[in-house]
Amino acid sequence: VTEQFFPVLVYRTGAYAPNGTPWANGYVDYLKLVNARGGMNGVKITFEECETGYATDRSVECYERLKGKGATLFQPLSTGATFALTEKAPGDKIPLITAGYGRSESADGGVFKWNFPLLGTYWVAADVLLQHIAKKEGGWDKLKGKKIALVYHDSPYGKEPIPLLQERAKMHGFELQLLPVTAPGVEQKATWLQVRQSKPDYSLLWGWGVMNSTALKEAQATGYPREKMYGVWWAGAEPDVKDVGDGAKGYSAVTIQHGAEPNAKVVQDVLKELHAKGQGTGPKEEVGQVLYMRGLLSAMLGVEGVKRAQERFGKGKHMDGEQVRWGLENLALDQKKLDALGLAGVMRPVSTSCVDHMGSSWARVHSWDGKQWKFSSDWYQADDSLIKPMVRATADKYAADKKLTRRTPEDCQS
Amino acid sequence: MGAFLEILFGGLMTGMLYSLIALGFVLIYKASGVFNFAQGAMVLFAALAMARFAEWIPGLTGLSHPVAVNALAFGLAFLLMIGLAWGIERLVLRHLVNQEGITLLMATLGVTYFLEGLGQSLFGSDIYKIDVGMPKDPIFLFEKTFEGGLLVNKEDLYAALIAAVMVALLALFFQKTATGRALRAVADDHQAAQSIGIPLSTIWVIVWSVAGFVALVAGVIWGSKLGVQFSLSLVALKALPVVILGGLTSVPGAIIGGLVIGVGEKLSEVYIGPHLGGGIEIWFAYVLALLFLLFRPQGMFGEKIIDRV
Amino acid sequence: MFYRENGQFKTSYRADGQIFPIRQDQIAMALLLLIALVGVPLFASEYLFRAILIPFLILSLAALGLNVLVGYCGQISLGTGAFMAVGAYAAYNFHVRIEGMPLIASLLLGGLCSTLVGVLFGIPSLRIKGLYLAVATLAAQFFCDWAFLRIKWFTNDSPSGNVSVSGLQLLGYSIESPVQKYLFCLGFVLVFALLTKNLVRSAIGREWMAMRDMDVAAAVIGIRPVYAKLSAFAVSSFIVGVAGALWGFVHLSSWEPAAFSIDRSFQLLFMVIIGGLGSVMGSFFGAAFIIILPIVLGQIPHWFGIPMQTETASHLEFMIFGALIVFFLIVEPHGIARLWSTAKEKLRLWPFPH
Amino acid sequence: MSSKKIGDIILEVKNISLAFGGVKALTDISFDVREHEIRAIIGPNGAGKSSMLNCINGVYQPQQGEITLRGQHFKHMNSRQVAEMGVARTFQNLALFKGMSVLDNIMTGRSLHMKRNLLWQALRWGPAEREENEQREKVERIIDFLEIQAYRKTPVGRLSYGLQKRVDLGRALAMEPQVLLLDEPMAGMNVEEKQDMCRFILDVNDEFGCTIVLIEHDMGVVMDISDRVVVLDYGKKIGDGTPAEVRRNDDVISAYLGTSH
Amino acid sequence: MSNSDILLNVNGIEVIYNHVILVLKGVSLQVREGSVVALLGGNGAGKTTTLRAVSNLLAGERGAVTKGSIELRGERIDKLSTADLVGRGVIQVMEGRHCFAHLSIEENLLTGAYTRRDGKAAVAATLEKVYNYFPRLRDRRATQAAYTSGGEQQMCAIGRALMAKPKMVLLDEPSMGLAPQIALEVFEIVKDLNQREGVTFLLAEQNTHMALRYADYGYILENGRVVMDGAASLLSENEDVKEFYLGMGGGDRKSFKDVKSYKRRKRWLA
Ligand SMILES: Nc1ncnc2c1ncn2[C@@H]1O[C@H](COP(=O)(O)OP(=O)(O)OP(=O)(O)O)[C@@H](O)[C@H]1O
Ligand SMILES: Nc1ncnc2c1ncn2[C@@H]1O[C@H](COP(=O)(O)OP(=O)(O)OP(=O)(O)O)[C@@H](O)[C@H]1O
Ligand SMILES: [Mg+2]
Ligand SMILES: [Mg+2]
Repeated sequence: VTEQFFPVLVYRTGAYAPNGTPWANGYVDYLKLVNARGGMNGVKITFEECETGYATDRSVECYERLKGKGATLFQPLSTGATFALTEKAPGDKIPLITAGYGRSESADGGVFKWNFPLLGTYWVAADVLLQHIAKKEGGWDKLKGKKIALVYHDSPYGKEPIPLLQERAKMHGFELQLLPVTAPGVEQKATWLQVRQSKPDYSLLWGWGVMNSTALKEAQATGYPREKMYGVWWAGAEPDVKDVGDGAKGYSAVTIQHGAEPNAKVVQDVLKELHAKGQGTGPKEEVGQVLYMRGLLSAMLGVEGVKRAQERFGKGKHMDGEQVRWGLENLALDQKKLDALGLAGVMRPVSTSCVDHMGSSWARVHSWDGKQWKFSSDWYQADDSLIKPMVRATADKYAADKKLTRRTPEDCQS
Repeated sequence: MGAFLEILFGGLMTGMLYSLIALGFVLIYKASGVFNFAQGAMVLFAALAMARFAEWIPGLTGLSHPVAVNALAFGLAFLLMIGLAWGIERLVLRHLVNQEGITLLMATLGVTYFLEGLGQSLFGSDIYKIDVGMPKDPIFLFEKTFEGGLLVNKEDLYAALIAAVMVALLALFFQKTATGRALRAVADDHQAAQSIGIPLSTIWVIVWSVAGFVALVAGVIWGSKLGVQFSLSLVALKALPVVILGGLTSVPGAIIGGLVIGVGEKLSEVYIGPHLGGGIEIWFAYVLALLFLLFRPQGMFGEKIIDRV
Repeated sequence: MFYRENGQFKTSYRADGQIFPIRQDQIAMALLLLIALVGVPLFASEYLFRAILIPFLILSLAALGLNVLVGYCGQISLGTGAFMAVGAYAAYNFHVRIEGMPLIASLLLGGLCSTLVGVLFGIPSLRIKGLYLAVATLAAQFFCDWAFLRIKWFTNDSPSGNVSVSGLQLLGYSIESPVQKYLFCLGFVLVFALLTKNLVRSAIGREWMAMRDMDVAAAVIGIRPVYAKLSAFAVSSFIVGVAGALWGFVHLSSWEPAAFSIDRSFQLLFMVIIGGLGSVMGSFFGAAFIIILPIVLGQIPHWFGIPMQTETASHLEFMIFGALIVFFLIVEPHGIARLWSTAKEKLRLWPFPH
Repeated sequence: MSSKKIGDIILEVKNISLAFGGVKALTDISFDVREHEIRAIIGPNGAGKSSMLNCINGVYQPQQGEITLRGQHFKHMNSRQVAEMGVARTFQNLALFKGMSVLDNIMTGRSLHMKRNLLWQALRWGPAEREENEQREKVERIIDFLEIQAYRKTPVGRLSYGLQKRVDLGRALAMEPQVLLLDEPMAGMNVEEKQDMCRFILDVNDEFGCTIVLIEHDMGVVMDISDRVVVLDYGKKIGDGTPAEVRRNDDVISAYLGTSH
Repeated sequence: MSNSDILLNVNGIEVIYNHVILVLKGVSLQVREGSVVALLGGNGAGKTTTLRAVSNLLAGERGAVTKGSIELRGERIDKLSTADLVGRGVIQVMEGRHCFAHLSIEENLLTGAYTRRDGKAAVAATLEKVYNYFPRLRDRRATQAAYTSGGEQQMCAIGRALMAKPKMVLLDEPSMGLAPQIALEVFEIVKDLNQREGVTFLLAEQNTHMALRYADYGYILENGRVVMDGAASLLSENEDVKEFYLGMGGGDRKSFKDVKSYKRRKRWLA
């Protein structure tokens, strides 16, 4: 049997374990599910986990080790590791999928040939959140004179949305208040006292791990209404609100398309075909939760990339890194395919191209009702006319720094 | 004015919580000359134990009254911490008598790793909840005087109170009791203490148990604030400037240091932070401590560092 | 039997002052060098280079630098990560802002900037001692972390604080492949190890150790505390800074301040203590222990085909790692280097026990 | 004894007072030391003898008084200046560099004489190496002199107390001092070892022309080898003169010597 | 010597430091209940090591007893902790003072009574006794030990051990750094305690004159071996001892001024 190796970089221990674990479980379950159904056109998936502890250097070590075992795509699940691997991937000819994280400008496939921030970047997240707020207020023009605070993880991750928010602030005349929180974010009293003092109309939460729940608790403790708080999709999952309980009621976060999806077909399949047979990863209750779904979808994207490549280079064959890249670059997950994958209602179609490595910029907002996450908005699409030029400008700067040239149309065919 | 008072008060409360963790450091340092880097891990370990025991007890014993469950969980967690103290003495400290401070410090780092691994594998690495019924919502005082009232957090208030009581008790213990004196002797010179018949083993088990108790209390308080998960062990980093500002050997120093650092970092973040781009509180606390040390190298109440020929 | 210095008489102080006075040691060292310079490049795999050897070399260099400060001069520092960061970001700025700046010059200038910062943060050491100083150096750590995130100029206006370099060249040769990178780092490590060894066995090294062991007595025999301490800070942070620059340029290529976080500082302190304070060799032992051990521990279940969950494996790894640290300290509180020399002493007496 | 030429005053202590909080360690002490002389300081425990040396040495700053060293007046000196002026000392409570070998310990004594800068030392080549070897030679002579060749490379922490005292002396000698301050160099030695030590001291005194200030509790030694003796008690000077004079002094007898001598 | 009254019996012990440095090469000695035994020998002979071996303080120095046995009243004590030994009445005064630097003199003395269970009043009485032995300590009672003079620290260390009301004291160089009358005083205390309270002493001493004057029995240690032993009175008559330990070769005491430069140390063993 032909096999294709999937490396799995995870963090199941350490400060970010509560968030990393469900993602990893979803990811692995999906790979198992594909295998249980006969693999990718007959190609069996083998996989190996490597614990990174969310540390960049351990991620690099994992990358090198698993690369040696024949990895043809990586999903680092950490912004720091993404930055480091972005430099290594081109040399190794291995694509990186960073679904919902990583550098926003890497959506520009003309410069970032090997990066795939599929489904959305932080600029998409920020834009959708502002759209949602504007809609609540009754239009963009109502934002004028308003004040929006960004409480963010003081790291490249947390700073990613700032350029877009600043751009929007200029356009619509609202005031942006930046409140960095030193990682890991266990102490935020000063931040929230500042919020209480400046009384922003909304505050955006760009945190990860313990920072999220701490922010919610401090908001409660300083009486800031959770209804006015909006998180990024890494601040909108069960671990972030679980131990806050009622205190988080009313809090909302943008989703990267999917939310908690207990009823999705794929979730039922996982339960039926894996967990019922005792082959599932992690606890049953977790299947279908937000981060679990994120992991599952991330795995799905990788698998679909390989399958797409097989369509061109030969079904039932092992694909190398270069071929997988082509597959990811030519993803065409239309509604029919999604339905077949059991993802009806979970996500919208995705199609990528040589220049667009993101493939989709749709998102929704969901809110915590004290017990579970529920969608509270319709679909939004990020404003391409705003984001595209920013992506291009930033990518060009990167290319200039690195003395890279944009990919030519011929290169796009490869 | 109202805002300033709020921040001041918030700083004091946070400071009290720092003191609680700092206290663990001081205790062990004072009694054995070991700078115990495992304090953070002990806080995590204790909190994990408490949270998980509280979760398991209803299922195992049928007990359901929250007070009873919490009390039992607390008791069990304390027993566990005593066991831990005993184990550390047996397996680590006993073999490192009379070694230099830095070696001992390193050993506690080894213990840190061990505890982090053990804690997570026994109790899991998810996020858990400690609910000892601390109120989460704020109260507002002097609503007449200040616009919007003066926000005070009840949870913090209780926590600070508990911390203050603990600290006071321990300070008393160290002050004049014979055991307190013996502990200080051990810190000065392991060998000499041995030579006059102070049983290091016993002393260390006692001290580490007390430190375990302090860690447990800190773990419960911080855990009910933050949720119990790995990051709890990083709270210890916030306590380090407190320890050196107050003086490594001083129990009251841990309180005063905590209050100063708490207030200092909150005020700086709110009033200076915005001009520098924010996020300055962590280094500000350390710089504050550093500047203070330039004037008093042993911290506020620390014992004078003796160098004499 | 084989390891004796009998019959090897030193006829001059010069001969006695060699780094390896015993012939067997000289031969062993020569062999080791030969392996490192020729054998390894021929046979090592890419994984070995990129994931183990290069990080090992660079962190040994950093540990060496830290050892000068902690091991030789007795000033405990928890700000090493910061000095590495200064070296890395400074070198980055020289590299991107000055057209045609040679790579080595950027790296060394990065080291020099780190020296300046090191000396600045070393000034408190004239008053503050021991653990108090250790914690005070955290001020440097957190301040630098913050500064590199906040002050855009340092990161050449990269909004996220992340910077990257590529296309490294040395005298027209590009340094891209793992072997090239390895040899490049090895070159730095060898040169710096030699220079450091020379320093620590010269007058200045003795002054550092004197300050460490008994500062009042040192002053009485005419050693200036200011000079001794600050020079240790300078030399140490220079080496650490260069190591930081290498870490950024050669190992990561792209980094954010978190690459030089407090965890790095602790890691390096581990290395020097486990390896052996006040021993050049110890820095290497320590780095090897701290870098390789966790990787090996993580791999053991795989090797033996024991099915184990990642989670369990890494918890076990933590526990074993912690236990081993304690174990080594109990066996020899002065680190692996001392263990090594005790073993050699025993070997000399062999086959007699004493 | 007659071969020795006692010269002019080299060190003069005038009206020194030193107090720690309420404790008066020294009150208005004055005495002088002549070149080539062996000057002993004696007195009961806690009389202030070591404190006196610490003042001369710049370790303590006396509140009052003045010290004149080779014609230069000082109110406050730092240890480095004192060392540069050729004053070396040993310590009562061993103050060796524990982590270093015997050889290195004694080599530190030469640091004032080593001039090559840091870069040269890092390269350890040419002049730097030559300098190192020259100094090494001098140190080896001291090691021979003190008969501690066998321990050359042993870390001093491993030596017995008495040997450590010898290394301490060696380190001071390595400074090639003009004035050597010895704080109980013979404590913890038996008679034979004391004889050796006396021999070292006398040799240094004779051959190197070193002036010696000696604190010692063994009256036999003090009476035999010193030229003049200062007696302190409770921080005050109660006697000063040749051994014979001091031995007859009533105050000294009651405060220190007791009747047995 | 009848076996019954042997308090301490050291039987052919070897001690190794750091796994490689062999220091004691088979030392045997006996101390009878109620006697004062002197342990003599030059620098580095192994006196301190012997005492450490008895009181089990070697571990902290990375040393270990590898051969032989040590018995206290017939009971093997190799495995007991120092604290256990103090519980059995054996206490050591360490060489180099080792006072608790941050504690005041009085606190230092009081920690000495840590093991006592006979009440505050009794401890206070002993404290008074120690202050009477060493009036100088009374003056300094409130000073932190680190800031007292060398001799004061020595008194403090001795006094601290006496506070435990020991049955046997291992004294390591008690007279070091003490002014002559105080040193004499210390030996008088030894005699006093020995005669009136029956306390047994094993003392390592460099001041051979005094040691032999006050001791009943003596052992001479060279290079880690016992090279001579005998009743104190006999030892002090021995010619070799006279020459090497009492500085009275050929009868008279020699002046330190006349030590000859060629004089070399003679050893019994190489
Ligand atoms: N740094 C200090 N702080 C406080 N008191 C001190 C200090 N140094 C010395 N003293 C006090 O000064 C007095 C004299 O001490 P010093 O060490 O000079 O005595 P000494 O004559 O050398 O005695 P010994 O013969 O016992 O060594 C002592 O009582 C001591 O307590
Ligand atoms: N911790 C140690 N490590 C290694 N060697 C040691 C250690 N302590 C002592 N020694 C060695 O053991 C030998 C005996 O030392 P010991 O201290 O017992 O001598 P001593 O008879 O007490 O001498 P002194 O009269 O000088 O105190 C010495 O050669 C010394 O170098
Ligand atoms: Mg003195
Ligand atoms: Mg001794």
